[in-house]
Amino acid sequence: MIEILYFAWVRERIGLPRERVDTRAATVADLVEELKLREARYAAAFADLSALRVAVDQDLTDFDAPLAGVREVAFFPPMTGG
Amino acid sequence: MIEILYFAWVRERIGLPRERVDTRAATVADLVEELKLREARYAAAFADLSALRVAVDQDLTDFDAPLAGVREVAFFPPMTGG
Amino acid sequence: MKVRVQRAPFDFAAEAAAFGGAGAGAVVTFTGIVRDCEGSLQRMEIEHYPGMTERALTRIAEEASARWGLVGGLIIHRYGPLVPGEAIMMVATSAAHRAEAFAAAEYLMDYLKSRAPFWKKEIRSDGEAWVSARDADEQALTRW
Amino acid sequence: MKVRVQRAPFDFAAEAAAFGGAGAGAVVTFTGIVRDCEGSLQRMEIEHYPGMTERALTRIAEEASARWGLVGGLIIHRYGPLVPGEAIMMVATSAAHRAEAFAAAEYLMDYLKSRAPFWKKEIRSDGEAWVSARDADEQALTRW
Repeated sequence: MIEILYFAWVRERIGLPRERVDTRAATVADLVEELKLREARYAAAFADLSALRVAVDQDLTDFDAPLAGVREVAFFPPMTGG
Repeated sequence: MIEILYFAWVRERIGLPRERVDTRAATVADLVEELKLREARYAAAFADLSALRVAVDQDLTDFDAPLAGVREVAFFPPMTGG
Repeated sequence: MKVRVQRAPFDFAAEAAAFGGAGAGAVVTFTGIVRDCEGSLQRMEIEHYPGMTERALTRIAEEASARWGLVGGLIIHRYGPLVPGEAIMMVATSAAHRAEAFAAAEYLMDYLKSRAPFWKKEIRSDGEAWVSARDADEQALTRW
Repeated sequence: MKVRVQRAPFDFAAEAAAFGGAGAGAVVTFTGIVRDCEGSLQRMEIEHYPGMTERALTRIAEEASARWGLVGGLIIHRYGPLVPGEAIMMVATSAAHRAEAFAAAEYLMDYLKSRAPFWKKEIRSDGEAWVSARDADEQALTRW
């Protein structure tokens, strides 16, 4: 089981802030493909990966990051702090 | 008559903060030559012009600045504000 | 180096006074304030990623502290609703000399802008929109 | 842009609070503090050139304000005797964005260091000496 978190417009588009999924996806990109197959709102949120960032266990990483042993994956747009 | 001001170690070396001089020097450099002829303490203070800065009527300038119409000339070491 | 992520407003002057500069020769502070350029901003909502935010800010702070030999450092960043004129965040850095204090403060700001998980949404009288990341902010990281 | 040259101490926090940031998105402050690196500094004496000091600071301030389109600016510089830990001077700048506020504050500091008529003398337990200008400070001006 992996906890998936969504922030900002990704959260709004998917319609929930977090969910637990049972997945055997090997990488973040594989997980994204699984999610896109679920429903149109997922496909819409993940349509353009260049507009998204991903963190695995609270560290920024790339979409080809492996998911073995991972507890938490978060998807969000580029950050706008400061 | 020109008012001459001295600051920091130039003031200490010459031994006074300001004085009025009657001069017909055409430039700051000419004025310095006149002053150096006065007494050893002036010659000591002006021995190395590269260690000095000059302001004419409260604007930083060079030693070849003309003195025509000038009211105030100040000599001091490089500034150390901030 | 202290890092605080909070919903409540902070008092910049009081924070600056408490930060002090003991042992340092130079103190630099930066404060970011909600601006209403078009006169239609009702409020700004800042969302963040609890847990990761503190982790990211602490990492950025430690990096700056080590790189410039800081005497002290502080990051405060708010989340939740803010109105125009309110302070969003502040950083403070102290070091022996001004070059280090300035560089560290700019580094903190550059990384905080693009690498700390905060997202700003503007709620205007004519609608709401997430603030887009600026290319210039991402570009700014290349100088470090 | 406000310029103040004074013998009296100033309260950095109160000045920062009064400076505010109305209409700006970014506020940067810098404070310079008397340091005692060797543990022998009794006090620092700052001499200045009344008249020229205000003139030079005002010129530097106007230059920075025009160049970076500042919303506000402040320079406070003390003269006379100061003890270790006391604030010597401060600058504050406010602008729409952080790049302008930081650049203007650094510009003010670089020019103020080498172009405003202040001289520092250190009075130590083992003697006194005028602080020498640093080549790095003169060199810093070339970046503008």
